[in-house]
Amino acid sequence: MEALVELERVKKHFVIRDGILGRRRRFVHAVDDVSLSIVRGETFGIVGESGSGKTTIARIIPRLVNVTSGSVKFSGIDICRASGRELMLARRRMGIVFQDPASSLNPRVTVAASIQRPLQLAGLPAKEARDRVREVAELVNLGTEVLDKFPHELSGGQQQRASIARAIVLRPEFVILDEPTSALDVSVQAQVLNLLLDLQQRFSLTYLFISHNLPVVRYLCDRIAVMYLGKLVELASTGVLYREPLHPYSLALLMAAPPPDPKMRNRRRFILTGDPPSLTNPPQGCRLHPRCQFAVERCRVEEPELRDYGSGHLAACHRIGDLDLGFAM
Amino acid sequence: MLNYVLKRLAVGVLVIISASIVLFSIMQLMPGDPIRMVADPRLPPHRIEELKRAWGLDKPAYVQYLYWMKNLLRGDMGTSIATGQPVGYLIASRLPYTLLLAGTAMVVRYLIGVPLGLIAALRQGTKLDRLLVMATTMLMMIPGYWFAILLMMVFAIKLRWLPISGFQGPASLVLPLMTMVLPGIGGTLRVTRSEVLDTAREPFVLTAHAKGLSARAVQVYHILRNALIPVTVSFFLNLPWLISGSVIIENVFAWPGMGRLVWGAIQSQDLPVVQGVFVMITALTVVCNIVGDIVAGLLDPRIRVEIEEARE
Amino acid sequence: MAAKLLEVSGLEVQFDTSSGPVRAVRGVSFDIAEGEVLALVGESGCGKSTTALSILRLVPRPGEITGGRIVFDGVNLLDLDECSMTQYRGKQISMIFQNPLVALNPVYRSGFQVQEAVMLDKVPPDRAWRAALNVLKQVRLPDPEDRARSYPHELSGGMRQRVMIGMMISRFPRLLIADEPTTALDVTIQAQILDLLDDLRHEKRMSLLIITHDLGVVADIADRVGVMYAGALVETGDVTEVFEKPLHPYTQLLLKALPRGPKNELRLESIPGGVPNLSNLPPGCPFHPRCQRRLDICSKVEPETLEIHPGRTVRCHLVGGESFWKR
Amino acid sequence: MSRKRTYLKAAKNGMFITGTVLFLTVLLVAVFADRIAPHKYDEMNIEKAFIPPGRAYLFGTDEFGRCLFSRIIYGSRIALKIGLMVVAIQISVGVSVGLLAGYFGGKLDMILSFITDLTWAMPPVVLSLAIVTVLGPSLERVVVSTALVSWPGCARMVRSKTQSIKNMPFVEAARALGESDLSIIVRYILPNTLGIVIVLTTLQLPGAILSTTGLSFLGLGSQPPSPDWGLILSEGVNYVSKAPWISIFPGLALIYTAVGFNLMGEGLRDILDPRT
Amino acid sequence: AKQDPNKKKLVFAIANDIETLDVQQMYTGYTPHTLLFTPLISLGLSNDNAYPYLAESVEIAADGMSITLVFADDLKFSNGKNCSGQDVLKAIERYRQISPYASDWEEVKEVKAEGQKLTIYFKEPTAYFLPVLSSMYSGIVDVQEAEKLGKEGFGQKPVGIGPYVLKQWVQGSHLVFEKNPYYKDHLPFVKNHGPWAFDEVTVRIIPDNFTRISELEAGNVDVTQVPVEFLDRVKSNSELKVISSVGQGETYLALNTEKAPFSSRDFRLALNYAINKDEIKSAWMGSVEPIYGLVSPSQLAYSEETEKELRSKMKYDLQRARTILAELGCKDTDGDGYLEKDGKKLSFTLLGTSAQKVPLTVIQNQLKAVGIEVKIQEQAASYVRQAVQDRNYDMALRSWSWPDPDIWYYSFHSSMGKDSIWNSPELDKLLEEQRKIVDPKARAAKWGEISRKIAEDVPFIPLYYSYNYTAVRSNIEGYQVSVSGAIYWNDAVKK
Ligand SMILES: Nc1ncnc2c1ncn2[C@@H]1O[C@H](COP(=O)(O)OP(=O)(O)OP(=O)(O)O)[C@@H](O)[C@H]1O
Ligand SMILES: Nc1ncnc2c1ncn2[C@@H]1O[C@H](COP(=O)(O)OP(=O)(O)OP(=O)(O)O)[C@@H](O)[C@H]1O
Ligand SMILES: [Mg+2]
Ligand SMILES: [Mg+2]
Repeated sequence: MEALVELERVKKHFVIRDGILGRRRRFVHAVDDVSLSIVRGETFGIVGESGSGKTTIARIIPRLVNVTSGSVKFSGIDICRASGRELMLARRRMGIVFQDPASSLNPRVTVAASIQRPLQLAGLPAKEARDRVREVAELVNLGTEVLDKFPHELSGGQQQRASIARAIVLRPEFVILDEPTSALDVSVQAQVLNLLLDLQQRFSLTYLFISHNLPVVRYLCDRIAVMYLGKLVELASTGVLYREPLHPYSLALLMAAPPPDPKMRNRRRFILTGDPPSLTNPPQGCRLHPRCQFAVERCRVEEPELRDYGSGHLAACHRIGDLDLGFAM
Repeated sequence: MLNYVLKRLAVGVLVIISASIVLFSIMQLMPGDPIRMVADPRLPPHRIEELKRAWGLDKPAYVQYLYWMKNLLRGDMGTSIATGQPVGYLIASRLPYTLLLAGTAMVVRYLIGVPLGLIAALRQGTKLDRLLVMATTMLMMIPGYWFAILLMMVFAIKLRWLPISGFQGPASLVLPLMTMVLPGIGGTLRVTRSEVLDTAREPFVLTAHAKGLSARAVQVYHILRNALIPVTVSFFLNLPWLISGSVIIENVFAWPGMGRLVWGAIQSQDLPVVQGVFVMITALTVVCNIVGDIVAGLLDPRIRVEIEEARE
Repeated sequence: MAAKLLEVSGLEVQFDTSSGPVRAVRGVSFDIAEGEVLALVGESGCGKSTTALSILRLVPRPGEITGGRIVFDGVNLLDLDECSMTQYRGKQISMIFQNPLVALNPVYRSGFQVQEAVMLDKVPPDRAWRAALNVLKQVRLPDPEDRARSYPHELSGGMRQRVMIGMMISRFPRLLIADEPTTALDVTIQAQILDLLDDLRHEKRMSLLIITHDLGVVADIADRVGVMYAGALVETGDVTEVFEKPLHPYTQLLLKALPRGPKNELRLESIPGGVPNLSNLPPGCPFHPRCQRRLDICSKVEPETLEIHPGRTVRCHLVGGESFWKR
Repeated sequence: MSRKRTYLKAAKNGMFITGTVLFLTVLLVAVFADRIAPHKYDEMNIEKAFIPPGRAYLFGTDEFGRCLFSRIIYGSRIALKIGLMVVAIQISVGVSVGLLAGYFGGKLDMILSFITDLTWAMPPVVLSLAIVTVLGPSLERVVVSTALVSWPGCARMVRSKTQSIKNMPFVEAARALGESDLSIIVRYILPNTLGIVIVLTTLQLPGAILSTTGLSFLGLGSQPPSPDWGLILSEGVNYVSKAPWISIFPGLALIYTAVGFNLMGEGLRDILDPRT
Repeated sequence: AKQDPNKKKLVFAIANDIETLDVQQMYTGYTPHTLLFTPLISLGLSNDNAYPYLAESVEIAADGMSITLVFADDLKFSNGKNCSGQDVLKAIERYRQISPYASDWEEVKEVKAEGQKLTIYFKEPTAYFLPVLSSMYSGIVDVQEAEKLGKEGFGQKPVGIGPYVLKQWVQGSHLVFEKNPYYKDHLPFVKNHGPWAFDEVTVRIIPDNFTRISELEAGNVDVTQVPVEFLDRVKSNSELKVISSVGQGETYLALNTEKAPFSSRDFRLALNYAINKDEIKSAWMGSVEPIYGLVSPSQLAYSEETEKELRSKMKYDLQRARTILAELGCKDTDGDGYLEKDGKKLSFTLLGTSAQKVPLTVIQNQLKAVGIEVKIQEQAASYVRQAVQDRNYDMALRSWSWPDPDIWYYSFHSSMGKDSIWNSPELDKLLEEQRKIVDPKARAAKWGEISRKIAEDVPFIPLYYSYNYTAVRSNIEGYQVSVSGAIYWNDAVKK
């Protein structure tokens, strides 16, 4: 198995400046010491609550933001130290699709122009570029009549397909999908998910799929990383994670989304109490402890480390072993 | 909060100093010199040189500026070259009139403009709304001098209800006030109207209705209360503007305000006076801005948090 | 079965926009019994919120209720004048909204916003404040004393939603409408809120009309469900029945479009095309362009609502008539 | 919002239509001034001074016996020129400052914002009086000085708009594609601030015309025998009791044009507002 | 019967804000200064001789080498303090130290005070000195008080000798004066030598013409200057009386003689013939009078003959202008209506102040008729002066006013450096000579010579002198007016 993307001890701290002349600084530990690797050909999922640092990871890989520390490698290239040209070439091998389809495309140019722009930047002749655009549009099921429209004249599903088209028009190996379906209706979401699967098969793409919709992640991903307040708390292959989650937070996530089946209504529940604390001032020890019903004194003081519990199943919790969180899902 | 204000004031002082440097440089670029501006042709060249030396105008510009600054810090704004009177005294004797006129004008403008804006917003789309907007737009666009003369002819000369010019008690205030207020109403009306309309579209208004408040209560406690925040802030942002913007009106109504003072001073290149007034108005702007921010903070807790956080 | 608390029949709502009238709600009929939870599901823009707002007669301009009846406890709300309608809002029927950040007035303390509601029942301020604190405790707001003195923006999303719920149940309404109460919240918080709503409903014996596009939420909390498509209610029925044996092709497809396991186990059924534009509906059944089983008639005549048995209706040419029984 | 809807809204917006009609008439008059005006604007005839409006001279004549109607017709060219020039400068400075400050943030933003605040805090009238007095009176200088003191509003608005746009996914996507900063500003951000810029332009135009008129009034603007409305007005006020028409007609022309632009701007704002 | 209190009040309105009230520091004086300070002597109602004013008697030595002033024994400052000849001398010394116009006294060798007698000795006979003594700038200040209050303080609370003292000064608005009980003057042609008949005099500052005239018509102002545009209106009002007077001085068109084509006398002559001064007069509603020489009628040393002679020689002659221009080789080669000389279009800037809009525009139009393009640039007067000094101009309108033509000395004499717009040894000589001629007739003749010399070289073009109009309410009677417009209010009463 070849790792396409490797994050090693990546930290990203945002500085919030305020006060006169930005004298006072506060830090947001958006990503705090995260290591993971994405294997070529797989779909790697990241789930976690809002603000847990998922998008930040997505932005770190193409270096849309610089890391504070740690290293990021993309197919062997050290992204953090890459020169402008290297970085550009590396970026051309990636594609990005964002959550909000309505604002993912430049509202002032036609869909065709948006999709064509990467080709233009890569220096493709105009005619060839136009052909490629038509080709890609077909791939993502966008009719040619749609191409000459402006983004706001499109439905959400069409917009999202257009931004997928733009992301894959340079035939990247790796596509980052930051909640690509969460703004879409269920019926359209299915279209997009199917499209993503098709594309992956045809072009043997590697996906980084970010979402907080557990069923979708489960459906699409091979491996899943669970994040909480900037920390990676658990990492496992999908089947393993669903069968035997190790971290209480993973369990809470899995249980939180009610399954679309009235018969499951009286299933066992596991509900986290309280709200996620502030990122500028995260709790000491295990970051989950104020909300975790299993927390003991140790959780309050000592920060748990991420440990391997066999066959690449990583988790960071002091109480693994004491507890049996295994539920059949 | 106090800390925040102090810091804002510090930046304000920086703004004031920079502004005075900008103006000083502009005035330095003027051809000729203040002595020639005011003197007869009877003044022979050697005498002009002597006078320039006496006023320190022969020194390099930066020396003149530093000298001016030094005196300013001592509370001395210098002496007017054209009139031989202390600048501080000149400004002090004009400022009350200007503040009286501009301040009252602002208050009256908002007292009229805000309710009208509210009416227009509540009656959005009706004839009344359109009439109000159109009429105030027209008022906004009337050239100032014209308007002043028109009002004077009607109310002072034909009807003899009001004094023509000068300051002889509250009645004298009416005409200059009208000239200043009427064109401004349009702006206030629009700000209020659009703020009220915007607020009325906010989801929390729906919440207020849903919890059973009467229509009037929603209008007053939820729409007006929130819409008035930006309106109030605009009051403070507009205030200094009004103070500097009334040369024509002061001329027509022989109003002893700062506009005329500074206009005359610019014409005669009376640098100390121009600088003095300029610094005065800039300072007033800075202060008004800060006051506006503080008031906004008092009215809107979301802003207050930023202010308070900035303080730690 | 308990008495009907709310009966909506033939509700029509229209928005007069610059690009012509939009029929946002078209002949919607449903009812809610005392203590019952009805869920309305459907995709974005299909008229769920508009239906809910109609019940409170709060459809925003340029919208207008153009037909139908909304009978609450025997009174047709559409016949009331604005003043008497205010008596119903908050007291009999109240409503919570999707995004609690914007649904609370940012300039008032959260406690005051609850207190303000309580005071409408002629309760003096201090007692109202205590009542408000009490309510906030009931909605499980941590530190209610403290939180009541906070401004909305100082609270987290979940807390705000709880304040909102508190405000709306403070006058013990008999019907609570919840318009996507959890969409803006994180899943872990969503679970807390759903739990809370469920508890409240049992404690207070409220009826609940919950609006959502999440079938999971429906399955979790509703007794009965109504599925909306393009302004019309295409199917209603008992939750289990609808989920197990959906009659309308749209409902069927919707259920199949949900991912329920890993990709290699089953492929999602996707519904081709998108939701139609309400100002420009296709003739006949609005779903027919996306329906794989459409008949000729589907593109010509809009189907009538058919009652299969009490509490179970469907609006499709495939159901009822000859074609249904032939299958 | 589709284009068609925008047109529809425009067609239904009374303010916009009225404003446009007023503006178009001014534009037409300006373009065809030589055909419409019965006389040259500087044609003097001292024996015919102070003829009141009537059949021979529609708007009467001034102190030099010049045809006021012709002068006002020709003056429309100047009014439009003033307005467009002021706004062009003001908008280009404002937009550039706003874009740079908003996009790059950090130190550059701090410096640019300080300059903006500084310009904002200085009394505009005093400043442009001083500038024009320094440079000597001329229309161009009045225009430039008015523009130079009035850009901060635009800069602030564009800055905040830029700040909100630069975090939009489509800009992020553009960066991921390797677009340069300049290209992002020009291709992605600038076009999307155009809406407010257009509205701002039409709303500021009348103000620009009026404030230059104010300076003309103080003797700092166009030089005789220019048919600048501000100049005619300021000359005319000397004769306000003897020949009031000299100052009334340019005043009316000014109001007409200013109201036209204003209504157009307000209308545009409504039309481009997605909420209505 | 009680008297109407209004009858005991007089209200002036002036257009300009006033500066310091210390006449020795001011650059320009206005009505308030005349109330507070009385000139030492008067030039009389027809500007013909030196009469006593503040001084009890005035005597000019036959050789013109000295002037002797005698003051009354009971001369008192407005604060009641006695004023001796020594005090007057002190005031003069202060003037020579701090006044911008101290150079007026440059030709004075010595000033001696002896009791109430003051004698001024000159280095040479000094004909031009009388206007200095007769102007309000020569008002006497209490030097002791001035030293006590300081420069600025004294400017606000002056102590001098005038019919009134300052009671209240509202900056930018108005000044109120009350009677000076100690006041006494010695004008020979008035009956009342004390303060005037008004208990209170107010001077209001009303910059806008329309407003000022409206206040006058409404009866709130008794006396004010009338701009010519309002003359018809004021004249038709039976409650008002208009006094017209002749301005002392003239407006002329300065030409940059150091620059082609103005360096050519013929070109300048052509310009002279192209300008129709009568048209300026009619365009300006008759408020100005064409002038061809250097001395205007209300000035000392005016001569009618010289003026007549020059008029016939220099009068407007379009044909002649065209001929000269043609001879100079100016021709419209490209058919744009303007002439070219040596391939260069004749296009010039014309500087002037905004108050001179009418003559500027008329000249522009007249020169257009001969094919010369003129671009008007309105500037403040001092800029015009500076531009002319720096020779950074083509044409400029300049004007000045002073009772004596000696003011030209400052424009011509070579010792004035760059201020001298035109000079030659002969002209220098003539100018120096006229200063020493005490006999009015002889001096007028000398000025005729100077005027003719200028008309020959045409270094500039004299244009006009203006009329000044002052409106006084008709119910005020008894005042006397000099040709130059000075009003003596000593005997005035309000009916
Ligand atoms: N440019 C920035 N400046 C300051 N803070 C930032 C910035 N970008 C992100 N953050 C902060 O970093 C934290 C992580 O943000 P991120 O967007 O990665 O979360 P997320 O998991 O993607 O959340 P969501 O599900 O809401 O998209 C958040 O608290 C956010 O406020
Ligand atoms: N203020 C309005 N003006 C014009 N049309 C409106 C307005 N509000 C709603 N509509 C129209 O009514 C239709 C129904 O809107 P509604 O908000 O009820 O849908 P919904 O089902 O609640 O959607 P969502 O899930 O997005 O909340 C929409 O398609 C919209 O076009
Ligand atoms: Mg995110
Ligand atoms: Mg909704």
